[in-house]
Amino acid sequence: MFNKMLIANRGEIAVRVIRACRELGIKTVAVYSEADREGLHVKIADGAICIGPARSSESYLNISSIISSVEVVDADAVHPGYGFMAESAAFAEVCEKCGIRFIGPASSVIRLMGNKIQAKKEAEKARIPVMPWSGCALKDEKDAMEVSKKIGFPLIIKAASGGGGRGMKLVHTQAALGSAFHMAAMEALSAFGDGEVFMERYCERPRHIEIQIMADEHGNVVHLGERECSIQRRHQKIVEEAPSPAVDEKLRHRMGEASIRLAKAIGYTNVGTVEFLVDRQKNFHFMEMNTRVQVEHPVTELVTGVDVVKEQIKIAAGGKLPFRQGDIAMKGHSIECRINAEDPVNFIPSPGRITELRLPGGPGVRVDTAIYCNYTVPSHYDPLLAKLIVHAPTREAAIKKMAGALDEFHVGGIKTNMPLLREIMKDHEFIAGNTDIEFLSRFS
Amino acid sequence: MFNKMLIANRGEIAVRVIRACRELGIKTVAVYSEADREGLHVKIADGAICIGPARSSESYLNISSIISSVEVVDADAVHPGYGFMAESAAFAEVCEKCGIRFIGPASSVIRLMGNKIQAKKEAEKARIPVMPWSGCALKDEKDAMEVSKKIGFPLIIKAASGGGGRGMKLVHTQAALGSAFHMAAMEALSAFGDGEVFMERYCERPRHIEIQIMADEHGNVVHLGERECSIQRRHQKIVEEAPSPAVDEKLRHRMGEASIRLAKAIGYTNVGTVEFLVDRQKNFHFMEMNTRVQVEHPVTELVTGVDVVKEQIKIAAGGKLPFRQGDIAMKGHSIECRINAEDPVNFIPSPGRITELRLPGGPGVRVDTAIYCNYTVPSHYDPLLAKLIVHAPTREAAIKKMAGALDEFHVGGIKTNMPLLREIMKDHEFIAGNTDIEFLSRFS
Amino acid sequence: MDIKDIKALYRFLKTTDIVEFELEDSRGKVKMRLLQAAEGAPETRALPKPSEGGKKEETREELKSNLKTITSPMVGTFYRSSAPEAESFVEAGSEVKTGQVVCIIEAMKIMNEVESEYTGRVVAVLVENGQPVEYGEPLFNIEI
Amino acid sequence: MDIKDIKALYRFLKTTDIVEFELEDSRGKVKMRLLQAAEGAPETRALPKPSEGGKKEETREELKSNLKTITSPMVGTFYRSSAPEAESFVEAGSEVKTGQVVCIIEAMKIMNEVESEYTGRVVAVLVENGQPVEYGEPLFNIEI
Repeated sequence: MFNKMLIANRGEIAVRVIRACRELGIKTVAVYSEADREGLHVKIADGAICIGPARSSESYLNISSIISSVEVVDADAVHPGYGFMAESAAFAEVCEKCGIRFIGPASSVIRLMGNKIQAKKEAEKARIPVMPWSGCALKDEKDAMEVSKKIGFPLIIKAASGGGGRGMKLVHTQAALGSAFHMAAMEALSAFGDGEVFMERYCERPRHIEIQIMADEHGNVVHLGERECSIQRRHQKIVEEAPSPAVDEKLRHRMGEASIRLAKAIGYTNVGTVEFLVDRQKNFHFMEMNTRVQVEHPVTELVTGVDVVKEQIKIAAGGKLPFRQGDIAMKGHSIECRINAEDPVNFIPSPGRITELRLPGGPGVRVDTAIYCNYTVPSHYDPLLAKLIVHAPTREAAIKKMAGALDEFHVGGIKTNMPLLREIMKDHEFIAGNTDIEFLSRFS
Repeated sequence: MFNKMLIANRGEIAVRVIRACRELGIKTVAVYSEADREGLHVKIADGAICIGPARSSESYLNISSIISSVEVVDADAVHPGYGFMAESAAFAEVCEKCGIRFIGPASSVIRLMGNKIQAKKEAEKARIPVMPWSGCALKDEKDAMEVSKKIGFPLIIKAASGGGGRGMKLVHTQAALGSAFHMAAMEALSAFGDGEVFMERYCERPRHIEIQIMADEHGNVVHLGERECSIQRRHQKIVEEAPSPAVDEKLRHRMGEASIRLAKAIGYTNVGTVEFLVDRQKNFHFMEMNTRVQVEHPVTELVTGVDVVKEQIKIAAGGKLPFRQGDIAMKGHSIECRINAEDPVNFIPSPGRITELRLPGGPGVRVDTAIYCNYTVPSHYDPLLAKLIVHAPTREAAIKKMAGALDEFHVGGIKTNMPLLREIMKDHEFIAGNTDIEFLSRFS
Repeated sequence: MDIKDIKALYRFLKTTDIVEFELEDSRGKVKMRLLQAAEGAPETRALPKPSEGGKKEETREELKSNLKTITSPMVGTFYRSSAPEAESFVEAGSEVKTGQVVCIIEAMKIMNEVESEYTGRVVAVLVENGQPVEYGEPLFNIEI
Repeated sequence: MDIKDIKALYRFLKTTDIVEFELEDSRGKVKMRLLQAAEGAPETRALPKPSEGGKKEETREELKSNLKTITSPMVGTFYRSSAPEAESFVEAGSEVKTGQVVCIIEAMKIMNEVESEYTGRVVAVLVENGQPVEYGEPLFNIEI
């Protein structure tokens, strides 16, 4: 096992990783920007090091600063959390070269899955359904026109180096295709430094359902069932649950097997998530693979009883998975709400000082957070304040528990999206399990 | 099911009951003394009513005030929590007469088990081992002398109406017996209004192990396994766990069966706890029965997955137990620490304003509390601030998780016993599971 | 006079409508001008706040020292007269004497007479007949 | 009444809506008029504290306006000279000029020269040779 871990992240995920390390007997060093001096991760880690000013590009995204910190504090491993460095093949590669264990898959695998064209090709090779698509990057507008005839409308143009929904263009008619292609390519170039785009058939009102996989370095790959993540705003998930109300044992098995096939085909190790779009006929289509721990991993933890982050670290240390597929069962129902510092109506971020705080608790209630009373939420980073996660025997009971926990949760001094989350818990369509990725845009 | 529940308690147990009611769709009304205006139970209940001044005897122990509140708010049930009215046969009886459902067993059963002489007789009738004892109340000093010859020294004199360790006298020699008898009788009279005392053989360095039982009104009685509660200071438990490191499947079965026999023999309904002393040869001896929910019920909830408070309310509403003995299994290990507002060395209570608060969280960590940042802990009531409860696959992992959670738990402005709790988690004897009720007095 | 005294003084001022203040005593002299008088609920108010759930309101009039409040000594139902058809014990404007019965609180089927603690004039009856009251709930304002 | 008292007083006033203030006591007399009252005026507002975990201390001396601090521009290892046997770039007492190299921070095997931002005299070397430093860690005090 590792001796000392540098946690190359901030906020609740840094806290989550520190907790896992502590239970594994690994010493922890937090890194922080000047804006995060009062961060909870700084307070609870065994050590802490300031790595730069508030701007992420000069601190949490500064490879040199982080690698230098690892060397200075003599850590033997680095956990990237999610976001920031978590899917940076460049960072993982530097770690490999410096003999630092990066908690994640090999840099080559991160790079492969980071390119959405390559990822789709790998999925096809592994006999996983994908939406009809261009099969490679679009060469020019003429190429786009040709391919669109084959695919049909509506279709969507995506950046090869994109992800998380950025730089996508939905196209309904051939007339709109030309300018959409050029805009997408331009946006992709400016946002990701890579102008390659591809095209695929647009799946209307699908569910976003993803499979958690775990792969050790001894060839064992297991899936931990699905997470339903359809409730999104601009591709940002805000409510997640496990299991999905749309997935039965048979579909779970098929999606799980497909995910394992992909993981094996690309030599995947560590934890990862295969994201699918599931249409109303319950056909699933590969979307992309996230080569890191997800924000919403707790719902999987609560229904399977597996500590995803601890297992992730154990895998990176060369451990064998302590369970086989047959040992994994989903028990009860879990829901997570992401509580953000933002206006619940117009979604404008609301950083500032938390003057009052009452966290919910009691049976079946878990809070993953890095906030505390009198903490000032900095304006430089994402607005996630806390993940509120509940576990109950049934979906109905879990919704009731979440509604109650949200009512108890009180944050004073800044605005949060809790009013919206409370409304969702009361919504008939949500209660009936009738959600898709357009749920929130229909929501008044 | 009930329509509206009056919660005749305060602090974390009032909050716990409100949460259970909310999930069951029962409206809640909190009661509060003038010192508890800012209590969390007042904030989260659907309604609240002030029942008197700070002194418990004029508020939380004021039967007339509570019954009147039930009538005024038109509640159909009252939950007594633990302490205060929870074991008051008189209160339960008034409820019965007024047609208010008291969440607990019949007043006659509370009265029967409230008398420790009667309780022991019932246990003997149910063929449950008891320590050699006087068999009835001691008539006078001469009677005490006679009985002591039969029982042998050391022995202990206890009040018939006592409980929770108050008014007990340990006697090592015949010479000391006379005055001990008179003192015990006098103390019993002044503390409980009943001078009856009895005598039993003193069990040296036993473990305190208790069995949680649940009995519905249809004759079904199930036990939920044991709790190990040996770590006590002056008979106040501060660390509890389930399962007990001293109990194997066979002993659990025997103690469980004994507890069920007693419950059936006395016509017990609702949740209850049968307390045993277990000696070093693993012989168990009936001590007393608590006819209410226990402070430490969460450890049972976490290992069995049963929501004890919700089931308690469902039983009182006439529901049938939704499980049989064979459905109950203890999974993993759970530990609870009671965090008190007191000096960790001299145990002097430390009420006052909480100026800083950081609660632990993450997987397997549960916090049951009624405190929040800027809350002022009143000086009038017991010093319990929070129950920190963890659940992990093994006892070793649970201890590590608890140690980490205690390290994260930060309360500013008042003193707490957390330094002591942190020491206990590091203690070799504790880690080895070698505890008995004198553990803490040996602890330096 | 140190900063602690000044802070305490300020906290007090913020519970009042004082906007200018001057003090001179053995320890020295202090003078302040405040931008705003306290609104209903100044942040630093030291008096206990009514709970969100409770019905009790701070009676501003208490600040006038000649205005007193009779509060309910118990939880129960408030009655202004001894029987439905009977006359009210007191009305707004009535003169009352210490020890005079002003209302009845019914608790557990028992009618409890509430006596005035003051001699003076009833200026307001704060609860309607037949309404539930909690412990400490203001019932009458009395001008003494 | 010294500058510390006055600062404390001013800090307090900036948490309130007091706009004019006068104090006279055994130590003397002070009078202030503030241009603006604090917004929201939270009495308990705290200035940003240095973290428990970090090493950086508020350098009191910064208050003296002629004392400046050179901080580390990156995480790395602090070296006072270009090679183990070489002389230190600067010592306490050395005169330095803006742009003059004062130390090296090694990060990822690269030696990064740190230049003085000030012209003045080194009054203290705050880190020992070969020690790790974090971003923003004070390295030298310079009197200008």
